[in-house]
Amino acid sequence: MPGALNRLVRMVTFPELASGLAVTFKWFRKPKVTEFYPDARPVLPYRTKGRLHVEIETCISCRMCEKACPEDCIKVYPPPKEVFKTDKRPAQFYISLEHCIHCGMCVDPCPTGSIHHSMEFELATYNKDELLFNKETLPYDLAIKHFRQGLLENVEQKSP
Amino acid sequence: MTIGWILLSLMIALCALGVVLARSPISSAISLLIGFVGVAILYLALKAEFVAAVQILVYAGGILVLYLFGIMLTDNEALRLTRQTHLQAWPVFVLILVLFLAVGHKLYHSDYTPQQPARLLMLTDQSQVQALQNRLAQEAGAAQHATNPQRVARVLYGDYLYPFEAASVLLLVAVLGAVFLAKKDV
Amino acid sequence: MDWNSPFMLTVGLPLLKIVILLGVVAFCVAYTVWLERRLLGFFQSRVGPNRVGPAGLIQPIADGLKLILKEDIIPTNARPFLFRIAPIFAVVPAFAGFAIVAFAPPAGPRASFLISDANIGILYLLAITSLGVFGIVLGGWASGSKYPLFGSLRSASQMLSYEVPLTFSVLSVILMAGSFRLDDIIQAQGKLPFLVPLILAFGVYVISAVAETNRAPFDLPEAESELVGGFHTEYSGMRFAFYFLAEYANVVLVCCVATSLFLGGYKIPFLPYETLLAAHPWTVSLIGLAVFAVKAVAFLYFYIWIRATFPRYRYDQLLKIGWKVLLPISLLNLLLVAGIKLAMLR
Amino acid sequence: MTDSYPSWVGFTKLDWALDYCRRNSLWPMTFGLACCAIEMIATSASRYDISRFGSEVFRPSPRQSDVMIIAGTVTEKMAPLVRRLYDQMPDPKWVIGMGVCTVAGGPFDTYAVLQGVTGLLPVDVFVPGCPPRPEALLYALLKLQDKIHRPEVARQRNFHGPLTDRPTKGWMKKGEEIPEVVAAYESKGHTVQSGQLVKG
Repeated sequence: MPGALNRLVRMVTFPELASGLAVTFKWFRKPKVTEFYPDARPVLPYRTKGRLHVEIETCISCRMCEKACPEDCIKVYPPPKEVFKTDKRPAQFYISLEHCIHCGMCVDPCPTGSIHHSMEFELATYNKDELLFNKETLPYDLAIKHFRQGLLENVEQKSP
Repeated sequence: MTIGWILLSLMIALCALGVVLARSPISSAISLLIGFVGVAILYLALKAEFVAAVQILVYAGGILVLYLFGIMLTDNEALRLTRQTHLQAWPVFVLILVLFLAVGHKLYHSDYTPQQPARLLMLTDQSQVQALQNRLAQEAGAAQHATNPQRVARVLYGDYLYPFEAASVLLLVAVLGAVFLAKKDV
Repeated sequence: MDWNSPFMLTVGLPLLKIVILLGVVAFCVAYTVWLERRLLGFFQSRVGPNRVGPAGLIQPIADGLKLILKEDIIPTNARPFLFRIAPIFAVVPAFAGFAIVAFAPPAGPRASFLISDANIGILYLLAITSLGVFGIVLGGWASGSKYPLFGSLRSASQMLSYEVPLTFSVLSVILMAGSFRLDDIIQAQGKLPFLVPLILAFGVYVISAVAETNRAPFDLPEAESELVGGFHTEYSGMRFAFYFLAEYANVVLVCCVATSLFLGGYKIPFLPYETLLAAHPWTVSLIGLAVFAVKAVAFLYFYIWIRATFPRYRYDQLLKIGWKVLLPISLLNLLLVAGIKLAMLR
Repeated sequence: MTDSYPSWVGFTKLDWALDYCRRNSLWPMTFGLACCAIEMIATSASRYDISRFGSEVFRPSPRQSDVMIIAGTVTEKMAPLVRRLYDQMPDPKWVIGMGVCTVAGGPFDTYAVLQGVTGLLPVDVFVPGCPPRPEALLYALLKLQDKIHRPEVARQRNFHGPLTDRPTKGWMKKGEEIPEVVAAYESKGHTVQSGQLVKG
């Protein structure tokens, strides 16, 4: 009999619906989780794989990144042999964001650490051509590199 | 007011014609809808607001939607390809015309006034008629302040209680019959 | 201008009121959309539109203007005439229903806050809102495409099914108040809103009103996962805006009617409005308007809360709830109310 | 003419107001083709919340949408349908190509995948990435809004410059130091001068 009564009360009062409403109301009252992107800078993880940055000054034109790239989006033109003996910087360096899938395979083989990911994600363009970067148009930011190096130092310090 | 009445009646008549003569069933339904609304306005003009509201609620909002259902679920292409004639319409039109003329003639030459309930016409004894007329006059006086739905209720559940109940029983039987017919295995 | 001339009394004043009411209702409907989007955002732990104007207040205007400026496509398979007029069939009943809603106590003999004091008010409302289904059915059929057709068929059968319990729950209110006039019904709730004695009818009303306006969790007609957009799949631009407007106007209407029927309208319980009204007519009227607005917005909040909480029902479940649960409950409630009323008369 | 009015009277063109409405009411199509669609869904969810820009009204029907976000790989088989959906959208309409697949085929250099949708549709904004972050999509949406409001920005070549009419406060500029990093360096006795690490 109490079971039947209980069932009747449940049939009339709909406790399930009430608990559902309570859950949504709880979230209504809680602070929101939204990030205000254009107004506030998003807090990105340390290892965000943003646009590739290349430090042309330290690059030695070894073409390891070009070989590692699964998408063939990197093209390195080493300088002429006579120049290469003294100055190993590439004559031309292309990165095509049209193809880059931000996999990071080019970063690991680089012997000088010249190519690395940045935190830059604002890459949208009106024009497809603007996604091809060369030596002149390839912007890079040393601070980010240092930031990442600092991070690596930290990691090395932590792991014995 | 008369001009308005004539226009409204014309509209209703045209819509009724449209229902019968339209080739596309959906046009028929639309003109039926407009006809229903016109009839409702006519009721409103006669100060029968309750009947007007019920007319819209039941006929336009309920039954006509079911008609539309039927029309939409039928194969429209096949319907459009079927050759349609309105030959049947002519004998029906003649019949309706004859009926209309006969009823009109009878009404025109009778002393029937719409204020009297039908029961009054069935009585033969003059004293009974007088008593009933007195009672009706009293009720009319009382009903002067009553609202329209109340007056309808008084007629429906007073004077015409038995026909009303009989009609509801009939409808119930019809509903049961429809359920019985529609059910695949009883 | 002579406000007492018969022309002004019979034509001018009602026309003025109608124009004002249409403007106000259109404004309210636009900001109902804004409110819904903001509140849904809050329920989902986000913020909702907040960048277009202060707190996103220009958002509905931007949406409306954009929709009006969009290209108006009439599909090849559509029936052009019906396709064009169908949204009008949806919008007109939604707005016409506001004619009998009493928003506030009258501040004077000619300063009442309702357009028509018809003595069949509620019946008129039920009749007019039952016409709204034509806009949906005809629009879906005239589109000449299968998804709108299915959406409109679903919508029509859903609206027909839920009109019955809705009417029965409203009938119990009429029985309690003893009148079809909305103002009488509000007057009858001077001491106690009908929400308390007619809680069952209120429940039935809320559920069937949600279903009548095709809103979640009963938004079967526009179930995106099954039918692309329901009956308005093929509509674009201004005609779609009309459907949008009609849907939200219906929501606002349902809120206003629920406020009048169950929440006591512009009345605060135990506040002697009549004596106060005689002393300060305009102040009391405006307070009544504010009370009405607060109650209506509270009901709207509940409406949106429901939408933010419950998932969509399956179609057979929907019809089962309508015919097998709500209809018996509302009938039982009606019989109960009638019995109590009869016992009180004796 | 402007001198004869008080300063609070603003002058504008009707076009400006209408474009303002258009750009702030970009309803996208519910339309995802591959993995980028997941990021698109994340963009509309609580954390990134595309609704702040008035774009959360994802319309299931092309007739009611303004912008088509091609989110993912367009295969040869799907291409005609994408084009058809685009054709069914009413003018004015825009397209955001999301992910490298829509730019140039992405990692799928095969016979079955369209190598970029530029031949299929006029794309307004490209978003490289595989898939792009939700913020990247939001940035693309803002760029599209810029384009709607000021079409001339689309004609000039700007390499990922800041948005033209939106203040981006708190953004890192080129060569600017990140305070935490500088602090970390300084704690080790180094200094940072104009982006260069100077060992101390």
